[in-house]
Amino acid sequence: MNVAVKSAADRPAATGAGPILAVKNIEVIYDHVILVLRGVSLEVPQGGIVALLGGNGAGKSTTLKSISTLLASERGAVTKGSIEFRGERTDQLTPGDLVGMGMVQVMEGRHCFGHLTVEENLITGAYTRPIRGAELRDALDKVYAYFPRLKVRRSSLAGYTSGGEQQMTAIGRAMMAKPNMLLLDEPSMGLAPQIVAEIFEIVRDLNQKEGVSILLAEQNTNVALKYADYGYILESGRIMMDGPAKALADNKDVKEFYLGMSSEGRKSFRDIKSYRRRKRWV
Amino acid sequence: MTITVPSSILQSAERAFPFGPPVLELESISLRFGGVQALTNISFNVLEHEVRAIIGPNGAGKSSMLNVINGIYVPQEGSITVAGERLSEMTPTHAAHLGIARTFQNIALFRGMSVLDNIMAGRILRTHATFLEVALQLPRARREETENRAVVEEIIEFLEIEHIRKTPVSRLPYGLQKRVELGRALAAEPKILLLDEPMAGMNIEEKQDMCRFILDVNDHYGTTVVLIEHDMGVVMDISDRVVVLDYGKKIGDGTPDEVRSNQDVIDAYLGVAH
Amino acid sequence: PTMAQQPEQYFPVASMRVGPYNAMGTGIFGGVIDYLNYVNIKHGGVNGVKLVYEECETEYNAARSVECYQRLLNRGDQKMLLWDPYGTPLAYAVIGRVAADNVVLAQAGYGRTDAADGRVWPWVFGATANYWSQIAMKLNFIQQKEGGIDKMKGKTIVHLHIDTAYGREPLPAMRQIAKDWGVNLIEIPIAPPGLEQQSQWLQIRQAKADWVTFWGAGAGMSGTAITSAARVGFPRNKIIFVTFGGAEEDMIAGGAQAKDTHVVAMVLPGKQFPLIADIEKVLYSGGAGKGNMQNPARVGTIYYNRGVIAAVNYVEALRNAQRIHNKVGKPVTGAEFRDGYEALDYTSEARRKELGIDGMIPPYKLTCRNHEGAGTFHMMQWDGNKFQIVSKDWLGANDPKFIRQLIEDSAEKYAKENNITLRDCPN
Amino acid sequence: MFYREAGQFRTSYAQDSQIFPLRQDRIGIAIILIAAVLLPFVANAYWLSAILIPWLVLSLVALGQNILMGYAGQLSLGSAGFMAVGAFACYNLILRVEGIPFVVAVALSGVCAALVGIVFGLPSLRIRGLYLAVATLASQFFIVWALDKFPWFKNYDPAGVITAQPIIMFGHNFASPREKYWVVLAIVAVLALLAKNMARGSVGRGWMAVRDMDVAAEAMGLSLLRTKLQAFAISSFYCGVGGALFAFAYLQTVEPSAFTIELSFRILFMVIIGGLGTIMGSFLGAGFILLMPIFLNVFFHGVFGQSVDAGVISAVEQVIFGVMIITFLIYEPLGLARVWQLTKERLRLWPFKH
Amino acid sequence: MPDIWFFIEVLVGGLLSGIMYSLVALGFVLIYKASSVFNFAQGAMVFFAVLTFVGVMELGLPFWAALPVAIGVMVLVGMATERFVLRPLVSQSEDTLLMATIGLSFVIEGVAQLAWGVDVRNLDLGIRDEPINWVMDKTGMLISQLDITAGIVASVMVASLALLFSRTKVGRGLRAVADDHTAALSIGIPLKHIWMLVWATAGVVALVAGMLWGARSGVQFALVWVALKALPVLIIGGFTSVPGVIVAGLLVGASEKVVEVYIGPKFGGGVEVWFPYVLAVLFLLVRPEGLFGEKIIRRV
Ligand SMILES: Nc1ncnc2c1ncn2[C@@H]1O[C@H](COP(=O)(O)OP(=O)(O)OP(=O)(O)O)[C@@H](O)[C@H]1O
Ligand SMILES: Nc1ncnc2c1ncn2[C@@H]1O[C@H](COP(=O)(O)OP(=O)(O)OP(=O)(O)O)[C@@H](O)[C@H]1O
Ligand SMILES: [Mg+2]
Ligand SMILES: [Mg+2]
Repeated sequence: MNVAVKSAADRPAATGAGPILAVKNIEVIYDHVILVLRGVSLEVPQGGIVALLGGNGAGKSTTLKSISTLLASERGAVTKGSIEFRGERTDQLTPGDLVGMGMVQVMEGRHCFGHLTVEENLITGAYTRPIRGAELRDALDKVYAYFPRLKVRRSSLAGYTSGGEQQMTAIGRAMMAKPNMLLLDEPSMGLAPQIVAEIFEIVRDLNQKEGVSILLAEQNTNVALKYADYGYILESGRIMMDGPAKALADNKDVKEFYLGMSSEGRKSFRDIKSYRRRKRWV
Repeated sequence: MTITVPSSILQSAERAFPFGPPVLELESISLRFGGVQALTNISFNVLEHEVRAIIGPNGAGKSSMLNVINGIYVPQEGSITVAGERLSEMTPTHAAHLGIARTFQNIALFRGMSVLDNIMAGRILRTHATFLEVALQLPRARREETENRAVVEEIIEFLEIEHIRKTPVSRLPYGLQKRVELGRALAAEPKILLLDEPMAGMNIEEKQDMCRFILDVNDHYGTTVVLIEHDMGVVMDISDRVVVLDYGKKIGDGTPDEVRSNQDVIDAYLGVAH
Repeated sequence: PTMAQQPEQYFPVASMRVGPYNAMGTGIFGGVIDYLNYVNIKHGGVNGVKLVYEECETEYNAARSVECYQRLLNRGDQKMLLWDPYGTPLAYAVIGRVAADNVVLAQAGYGRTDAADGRVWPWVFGATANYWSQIAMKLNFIQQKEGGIDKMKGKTIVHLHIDTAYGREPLPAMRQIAKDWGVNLIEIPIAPPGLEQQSQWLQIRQAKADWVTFWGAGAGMSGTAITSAARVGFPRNKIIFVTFGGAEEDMIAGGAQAKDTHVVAMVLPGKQFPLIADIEKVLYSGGAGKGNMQNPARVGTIYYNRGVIAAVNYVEALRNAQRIHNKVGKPVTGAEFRDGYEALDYTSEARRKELGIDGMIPPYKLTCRNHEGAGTFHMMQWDGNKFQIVSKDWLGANDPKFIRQLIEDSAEKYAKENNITLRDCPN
Repeated sequence: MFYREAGQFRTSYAQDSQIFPLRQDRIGIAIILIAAVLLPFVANAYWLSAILIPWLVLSLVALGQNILMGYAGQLSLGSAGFMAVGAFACYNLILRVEGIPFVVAVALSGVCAALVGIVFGLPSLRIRGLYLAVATLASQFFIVWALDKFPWFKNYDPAGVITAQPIIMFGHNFASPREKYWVVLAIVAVLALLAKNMARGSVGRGWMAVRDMDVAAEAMGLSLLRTKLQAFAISSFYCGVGGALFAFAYLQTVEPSAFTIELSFRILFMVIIGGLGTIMGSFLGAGFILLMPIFLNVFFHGVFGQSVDAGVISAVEQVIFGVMIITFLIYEPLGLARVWQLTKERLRLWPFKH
Repeated sequence: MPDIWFFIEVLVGGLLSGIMYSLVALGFVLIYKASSVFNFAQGAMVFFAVLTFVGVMELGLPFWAALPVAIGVMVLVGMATERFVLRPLVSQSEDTLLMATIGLSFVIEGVAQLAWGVDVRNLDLGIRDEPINWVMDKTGMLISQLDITAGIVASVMVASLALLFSRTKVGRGLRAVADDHTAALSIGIPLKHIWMLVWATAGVVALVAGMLWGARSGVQFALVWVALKALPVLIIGGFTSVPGVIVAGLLVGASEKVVEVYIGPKFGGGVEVWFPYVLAVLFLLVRPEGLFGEKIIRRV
């Protein structure tokens, strides 16, 4: 079912210059046999923030990985459809090329370089950029400004830092590459509330000050819809609905299933009795 | 052990098990890693049957706290008392024998095994057949296998992961992995359950399910729960008492409401008052 | 199609062309194959019987050689007559099977020593000389250099050997002789591949050894031995290499330091022998391209010539077998071939000249009881480019009977343990 | 359509945890076994004694290595060493114990190897991964050295290459290749079955838990000490039995230098190529590593015969073997067993693609 | 000569051999540190490299012309390896990559014998390998020019590589790749170039090692086995530590010689075969990551 009334105005493409990223009806298969994405299409407009929502196993990470072409290293493959980044098909490109073109992904589950210090992790983030000395310092300081905690832990091995610290490192590392398109996979995971807020502020900053286009996969629907301007809801490998963030936020099913609000406002976690299944309407 | 969704709970939130005496007491725990002071002089206790939350900013020392409780980290100072037994030093194995089971922040499932095997592995302490018995499939081995399997199947049913029973966990999405890990911990039929951010990376509805699971386990078997969670909604709703850590120090301890109104906590962690 | 009807006799070639012994393998089996082809081309086979061969790669690995043995055992309806794997471990690996399979084990100058007793080992031959004779010959040579056995008292000889059965093979005889002569014998093993011999040579230096009998395998070990000797300043002319690891390749690996090293030869190297010269002419010269050697320059080297002689023995044995069992011009069976091999006889100078190998091998004949034959060698010395013969004549143990006695005692002991009844042989 | 679970309902957990839940698998295995037993009536001596026997034996050893490396995740390179222990134990048992049946001797040899394995497994409690692998070379070299240096093991045989005694059980001498083959087949089949039982039961879960996440395993009350040593013991047992069979049923000689580090390496190759943590893989891997060079050798000498320089041919064989390993890994990094499994998954879906 | 002198002599001899081990071990560390691949083919590379070198010299090129050619060939080998072995296997398990390098070793050995035949060669570097007289007179120590050369070469290579890893951007990239291929990819580190670089360098290191070993043992197949000598050095020094190889090399060399000379004879020799490994185990029991290896991080 598709709720959001689609007037041309809400089409993401309409905003900005035209999509920086266009995913056209892709199908993804892992291990030659496991079909995970069944024809997913989405667009990220120049300078837009697009949220990709959906439950566990919906295929969010897979979508992001197919966009950044990191899928190959997990024995997954895009078997149908196409992905275009800045009008260029990505199927022949390596992740390296894409980073060169300005697309960076923050992977789910941190993936820090355990044997490098936090600061070295950040510096490696700028590997593709020819910056050194003062310039590099500035870049670092900018990250530290966003994440003071990292400044404290800068000299300790990333492998020994706490979960959240690693999450920050991962995001900071991506920022160091000065991307123009950022793929965030659950950036808020494992972060303390006020940091979550900060992260999304950062995201907005990047988006508005530096014009970075952003595609974020997020479980925290609340926040996601607050900051995004367009949203896609993905369930079991299909786009169930999409629309402007506002429209989605007001949609009653979305309210109930993704925002935990029923008609009489937010329920306490303690009082939820029945095991409802979203799938019933999927 | 039989887990089913007990109708009693569906009617009322009355707790089936009133709080008992402290099952777990931590006295002035201090933990250092080289230069890093992860925990400084922390003491708090956990009552039998209660749901105890630990919150605090990133790097505050929450996970380290859990690691101390089940003996993965050995604190430089302080002592742990479990069910009246006072230990200056705890080991993971010993903790397990004392009935402490846990989940991990960065999922620590057995990536090479199926969901079923992972949860079956949780039954290790309930398995006594020697390798010879298993190799030769002697009666005891077979019996244990079927018994364990029965229990595990109930857990699988309870957690609603029947459909992925035979899937290798490495193929599961993050959220489901968390759920499987909970299942593995439950399989040990623990007295005390330690959960490190069990709801990270889940959306509201999944969180709601997870809350249900936790509360049911607690209500139905009186399993004591110690959980770390960053989602204040969840913490405030389902925990009986909350400890707040910041930079390895304890800055608050009390009922959700007390904590919520504690200024230090607001400054250090909550930011905007919830 | 006369060729079609031409009868064939088939020989296995258990070569080692890759791996650490590839230099030896290519040399020896190149020689074998060249001679077989040479006989076909030059004489149209043996009394019209065409010689054919089947090759199999053993990499000098016992397990793989057993597979080769089994594989080559039958070639279509043709049966394998003999097995000549050219490695002591490889010989040991099949020595228990050959009798049952009616296969001659021709361990020419290697393999199990006490198998030289034909009463216990009817199917095993060790022509022209085995390791015990060889060590005895070395000691005999030393003794002559030192000026008599009485001078040997108190002399220190180090037996520097690869740490395998092959390296230890000569020890029983050596210990005996050393005891009798009052020589102070020190045994020092080198673990294969032996690319590092610092400690061994320091020990030798410490022991102030007068002589070193080197019993290694593989150019790497040989080369290292020589350079290490140089590093501790041990005179090379006091080192005596074993036949097996004593070829041009081993000296070359040692580089300039190899000069003056002594090496024992069972078959003399060089192209001066008519046979070798003729083989080169027939198979190589003018780019005939019929030769098996990848590098024709190696024709006439130690290994090559040993290979040729091994094949000469095959062919002579075959010829004998045809004669004895009057199957002239027909293929023979394993049992018939065995008799032929046992009848090998190079005592007639005429015959040696006919074969073009006079002087290349010692005159000898095999008997029912004696499967060794000559038991004599030449001593050579490396002049930096090639070997110079330094022994006047073929040289053996200074008391051959004693060695023979040792061999037969050992063989009889074995026979008793495995209750084998001795074949009675007319002496 | 023929490879379907459909219509096969497992009504009890006992049934579900059967060794081969699928009927097709059960039938398949049965056929294979019967075929294996009847094989000698068609195969000639060469196939039996030079191909099948060593293949089965090395599969068994690979199985042992796989238990340790694939299931328990303890990288080890000592397998040939433990084989040597088995071989020499067997030799000495038969030599010194009057009329001991061969199987008994073999079993006891396995036990000896297991004991040695426990000793050399001790470091694994602290040392991990590649470090452990190299450390286990200590066992490889030490064992072979010891067997070589203490003449008692070789019953003071001067040469040190001993002809293995005949295989005698119940007063019968299993001399012919055919009989040897049956003995080996029986032993290997039984041990493989036991291994399968352990692997899929609580024992195997313990091993894999230690392999995948030892901290979690410990937190569940598993004793790393016991589990790891158990794995070392059992693995060494298999290697030991394999070693005894290798010496008695294949080489027919017993000598330390038959169990060199190269052999250890080859067994490592077998396990990785075959697939870590799979019983099937051990057999497939052993087949590939042992037989492929032989087939290449036969094939090329068959094709080019004596027209091309044999040295070149041998070298080419080596190159091709290497290239095969690489291309193969690229196609399926998880080993031959994985290929097999994927084909099954496809069959299950067949004729549908997903 | 008094025993103490002999002891010192053995010690020195051991240290000198140790340096030769370090040279080989260095190649392993280089590759492991940069991609956490244990390069089984290192020995084969040593053999191939030096064989190529002498082979080219046989074709008539002078020493100083042959050297760059040989280096060039090794660089090609490195590039080919990256293209045909590593790139297709990116972010596969370490076991898989290990196995791939095993395949590689077969290929290299085969190619070496195809290209240059099986003849044994002698390599004369023009560096004398006999005791330097005045040293001997002064100290009674047996030290050859080759020993000294080896020492210098080893220290230079180790020093420069250590710097490369710790100081340079590339070095950081290398370590990142070793930690997590996928993450490295995700931030655009060009695995391609990194691996080419590393394998080429490893090839050159192999060439140097091969030349020194070849000068001593002759250029022939057995050189592939020098790799064995490097293993205990690797684990004592730590797979990830460049300086470690020197220290560990000396340690192994010295101890194994002393043991062989003083304990060996009591057991009929051959002790040095296993002693280094036992020694290594003892070290690892104290420091599971080797003397200088990176800490093995295990966190939950
Ligand atoms: N490497 C893999 N091999 C096989 N199947 C996989 C693999 N990775 C993911 N899958 C499957 O693909 C589906 C989607 O996984 P994905 O990680 O994209 O979900 P997700 O939306 O990111 O979930 P979450 O929010 O929990 O991260 C899941 O059902 C999972 O089982
Ligand atoms: N094994 C270790 N070695 C060194 N430092 C450590 C280790 N474990 C934890 N630390 C440090 O101790 C501090 C607390 O870590 P911990 O994981 O307990 O934080 P946390 O409260 O769980 O944070 P988060 O909410 O992000 O998970 C962190 O600064 C971390 O870097
Ligand atoms: Mg995801
Ligand atoms: Mg934590």
